[in-house]
Amino acid sequence: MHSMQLNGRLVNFEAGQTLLEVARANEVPIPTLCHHPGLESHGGCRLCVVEVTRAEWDGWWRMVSACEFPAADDLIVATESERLSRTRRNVVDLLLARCPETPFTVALGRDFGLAKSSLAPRAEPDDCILCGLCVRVCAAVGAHAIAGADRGVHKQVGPPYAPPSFERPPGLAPAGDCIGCLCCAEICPTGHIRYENNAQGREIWGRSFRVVECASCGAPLGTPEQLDHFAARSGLSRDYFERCDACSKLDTARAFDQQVMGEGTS
Amino acid sequence: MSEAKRLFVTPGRCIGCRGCEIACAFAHPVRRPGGHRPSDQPGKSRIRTFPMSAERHVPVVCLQCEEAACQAVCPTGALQRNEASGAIEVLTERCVRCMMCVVACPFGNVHDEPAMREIVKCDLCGGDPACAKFCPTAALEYAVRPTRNPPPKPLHSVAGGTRGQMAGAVSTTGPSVR
Amino acid sequence: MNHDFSELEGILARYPKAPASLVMLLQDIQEAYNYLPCEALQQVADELKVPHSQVFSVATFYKVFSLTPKGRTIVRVCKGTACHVRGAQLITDECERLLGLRPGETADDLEFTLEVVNCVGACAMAPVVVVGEKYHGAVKPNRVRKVLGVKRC
Amino acid sequence: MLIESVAALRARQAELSELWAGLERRVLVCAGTGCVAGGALEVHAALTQATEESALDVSLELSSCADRDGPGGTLLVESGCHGFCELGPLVHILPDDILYTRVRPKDAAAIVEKTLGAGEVIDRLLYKDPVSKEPRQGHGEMGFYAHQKRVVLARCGEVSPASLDSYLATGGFCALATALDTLTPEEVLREVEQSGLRGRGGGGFSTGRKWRSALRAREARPDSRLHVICNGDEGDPGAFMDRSIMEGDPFAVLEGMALGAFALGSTRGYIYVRHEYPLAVRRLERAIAVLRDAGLLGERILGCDFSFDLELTRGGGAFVCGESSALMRSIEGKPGEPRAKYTHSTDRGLFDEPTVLNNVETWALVPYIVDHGAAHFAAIGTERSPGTKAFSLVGKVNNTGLVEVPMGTTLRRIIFEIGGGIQKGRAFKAVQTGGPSGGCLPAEKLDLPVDFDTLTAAGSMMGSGGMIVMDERTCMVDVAKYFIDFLMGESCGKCVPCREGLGQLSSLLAQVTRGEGSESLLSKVESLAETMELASLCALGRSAPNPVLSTLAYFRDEYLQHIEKQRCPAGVCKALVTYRITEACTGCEACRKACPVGAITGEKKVLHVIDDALCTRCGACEAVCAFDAVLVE
Repeated sequence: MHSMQLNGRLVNFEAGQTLLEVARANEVPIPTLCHHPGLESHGGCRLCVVEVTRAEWDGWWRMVSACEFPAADDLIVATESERLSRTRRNVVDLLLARCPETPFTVALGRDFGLAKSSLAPRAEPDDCILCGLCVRVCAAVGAHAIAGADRGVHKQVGPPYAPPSFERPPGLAPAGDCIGCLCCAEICPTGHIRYENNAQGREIWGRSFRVVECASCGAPLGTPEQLDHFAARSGLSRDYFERCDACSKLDTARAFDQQVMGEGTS
Repeated sequence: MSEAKRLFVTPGRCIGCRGCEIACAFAHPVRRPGGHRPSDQPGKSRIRTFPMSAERHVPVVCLQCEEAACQAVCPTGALQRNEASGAIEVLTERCVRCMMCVVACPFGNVHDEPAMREIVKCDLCGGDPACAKFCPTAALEYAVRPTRNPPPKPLHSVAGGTRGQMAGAVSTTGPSVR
Repeated sequence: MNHDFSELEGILARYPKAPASLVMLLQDIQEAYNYLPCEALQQVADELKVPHSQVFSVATFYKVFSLTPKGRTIVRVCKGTACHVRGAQLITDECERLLGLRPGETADDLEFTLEVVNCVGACAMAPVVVVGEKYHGAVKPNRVRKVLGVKRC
Repeated sequence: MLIESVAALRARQAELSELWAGLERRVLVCAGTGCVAGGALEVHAALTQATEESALDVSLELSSCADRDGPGGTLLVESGCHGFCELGPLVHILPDDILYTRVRPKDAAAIVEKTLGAGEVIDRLLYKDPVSKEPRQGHGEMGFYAHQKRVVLARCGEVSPASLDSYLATGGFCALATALDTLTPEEVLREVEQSGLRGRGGGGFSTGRKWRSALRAREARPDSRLHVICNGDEGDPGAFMDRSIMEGDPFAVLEGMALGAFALGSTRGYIYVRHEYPLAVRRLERAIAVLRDAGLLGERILGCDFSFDLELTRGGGAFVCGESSALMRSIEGKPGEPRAKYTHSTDRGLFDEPTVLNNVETWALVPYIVDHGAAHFAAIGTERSPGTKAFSLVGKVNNTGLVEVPMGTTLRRIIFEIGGGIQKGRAFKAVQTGGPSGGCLPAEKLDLPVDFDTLTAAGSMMGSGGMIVMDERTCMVDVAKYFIDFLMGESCGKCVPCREGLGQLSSLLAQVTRGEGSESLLSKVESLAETMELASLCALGRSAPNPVLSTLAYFRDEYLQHIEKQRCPAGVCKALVTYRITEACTGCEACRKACPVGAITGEKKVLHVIDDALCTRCGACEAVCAFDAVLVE
């Protein structure tokens, strides 16, 4: 068993855990924004910064992102300090200046004692805080339909070959690799990714999708692209995905019944 | 492993009272998105009994397959087996609701719960399944081995053979007889 | 935009069909076509088996790439530190004024593209303007017209 | 030509060294980027033609000198950068040590006839001392060269970078030969460790330690490969040492990498060069091809049990790719976004395998160290920063160019003795070192010895070696804003403090340059700078506030003058200056003709007037005025 110091307390951890995981396991809160336990760590928001040092570092310390820093034996970690509060508040201040009207950042600002940003608001704000959750979830699902484009202050997220960077050639479908699973929109903390989802179909990233219905009960299942992708990814036959979970359950019941009946007669 | 408890289903004993469904729903109350405390409102039942005729009823609940399709397709590792109870549980904080597990389960035992924005499935109530407790006829039994005669067939062996055309395609599934 | 993509095959053949070839391939395509045609990007993505989104990401991340055609003559004003302290801003302003272009813009007739670039490594001759392939050192505002070879507009 | 064994290599080296020593004269036309821009290739062509028309015994290649009956003759070649770029194109004639500056093709005939033919020196082509205006014949008489110690630049400007023969004749590949037939990999590694060599790319991390940890990581993962990478993405604006080395002595870089690969058991190398250096790319590609043909790269080098090959990758124009994890991403075909270096790239670098990344100058020093021994190298420079360091000395100094000095040389010596002082006799104000990650040091720091630790302690850093000199006409607020704007364009945009913080710093500094704001604005700047330094993901963001913090520390008064008095003391910030013509005007009309917007009126021999409403503050009038009559205030 490994152990390290967390806010002056000796805690155990398992090899491969990050500081954030160790802190959460010990009910020490650390604020996060771009972190999702199911996705690869990104380290972009810097809200989860903590201070680490070691006895042999002779007073030297560094600020690291807890979501990425690997826990290590004899590490001394502090999750709260005046410096950390100031740093986190400045990070939130910067995000609030980026998205001054977005309810999510406004609420975040309030949590950190900021009624409004002390900095100049972005000239043409949108709701994107560039946390990268959408890109990572899309990659995890295996669609790789969206990614970051451009860089620095101009960085944005979206499907390829999309305006405003340049004119998409006519005839080229928007968001070609998107499967319409809506995971990106679901995970987006600020609601920046707009979509429509109803019985008639789905719309996201400027692209419209049909919705496949359950072959027996008509319940909406997902887009054909989504089901194709699931079939390819799981190696299962595509037919398999034509029924909803409720109808599959009924099928299972029927199959059991016949099995039991069959045994009864034999 | 031979001494681990499992959920046995004996359709022949089911009388279709649907007590299991109610027990399940109350054992898994609704958690509002973002809310940490469960509400009083019953949630979606993960077990369902289907009437096949006036006399015959079949309860269907997750088999906790040994090589589970739902777990295999999950892109974020959100489905993990609880080694203590043997149940495959949804680690909600890791889940991105991509629905792959819902469609991948050949038996229809993984569900989306839009009200809770969560994926739900049978978790054996952490090792003390409410459905079995409330079953008046022992059609559902949580035990090391079935307790009554005639000994019912474990569900697992039944499942393997029935939806064979599907199970065959699911190389990762194939529930096996223990 | 219609394009002759016959050259593309040859370029694709230069490198192994692996994701690591991506940046090099795009460099060569940029050189051949003076920009990265969308059709070429798609073909590269398919050939290298790299997601289209990643190809687009790379194509927009690196400044050497352009998704729109560049001018026949690219005017690059160096904004290295040495050039800056020796008045590169004045030179940039003058280029903007004479060409009627902001940095990064291309003239409608595709004659010129004006770029302000990071250090070209010719710091000793600062300030430097590179017109096409030709380096001009110690440029003064009143010499910009001559360096660019444009008439009064 | 394939060299099949170490013995064959040594024989060839001996043969070529003899030829080299027997040369009567060498004429070196500088073909660095600076001189080529000035027309050096035309000068070389003209000299070639002129020698062909003369009766002189001139060869264009070292090997062709062997065809004659006896040794001797003159070798005329294009060489790498001589360093004194400002006065290019340069032609250096050895062993006479005659340096001709600003040579034009039309001068070729005279050089061949008078100097090569009759041994006369052509005075008008010589360098004139900026103070005494006396002509100086060659390096020996010039402060610029006399105070330097050239180790890594030793061959730059001395040999043809295209010629493997010249490299071999001047001791090239001796180190690799020694390594292959007498040393073990461990001995090579120990030599590098003991030399105390620290990375020349900026961080100053111990090269030996880096190599050792990569080797350990590889041993811990026997199935992994170890990669060696040369970082030639010299992105610091105002720095061109690495460009000059890659262009002037490409074989040394490649030999250094081969030695590193030998020490580390690597078979695969990558050299990442920014695409803005087309000449460096061409010369390295050529050098790689030549070495493959010679059997010095590829399978079983020199017939030994050592295989190593490398490939050249062109960077795509992203400063952040100088950061090692971003550079590796770029080689992998991804956007150059850094990742947190909580796991070192020596453990998990390129393709997630152990990787050693050093910059051009570091690799190029390795053959020297193996050749001369660790002790020899460690004796140069200071105890904690051994060796020499190449700098690009630019900005408002008289002698700008590439210089190399032992570590520990003072800034004053570099700027005033080698650099010849400040242009136009103006006052020194600051020197900027370390590029956008470094800082500006004021006059009172001029006596600091230049080494890794001293510069860092003073609030700047060594960086890769850019040294930009500023005078009283440089505005420090403007310089700080310049660096912030530079970095704003180069930030990858992944983390919040860097991406958003740079944008905010830029707009705050813009306010200062317009004379807006108050002291509270400066404390906001400092608070943001602290957050960026502490919380940014990579070194780019963490060091980004340095130029602001160092100018605030040493030149705070200049910031306050902008804010409180709406005054730019250096006369740079356009919103705060006006141009006026004083009584000293003679009415020569030079400024009127120079003004690009027609804002100056005045008859011949009558005092001219600037219309402030039209004036764009471009400075053209001041630049052309011979009477110092244009006042900026």
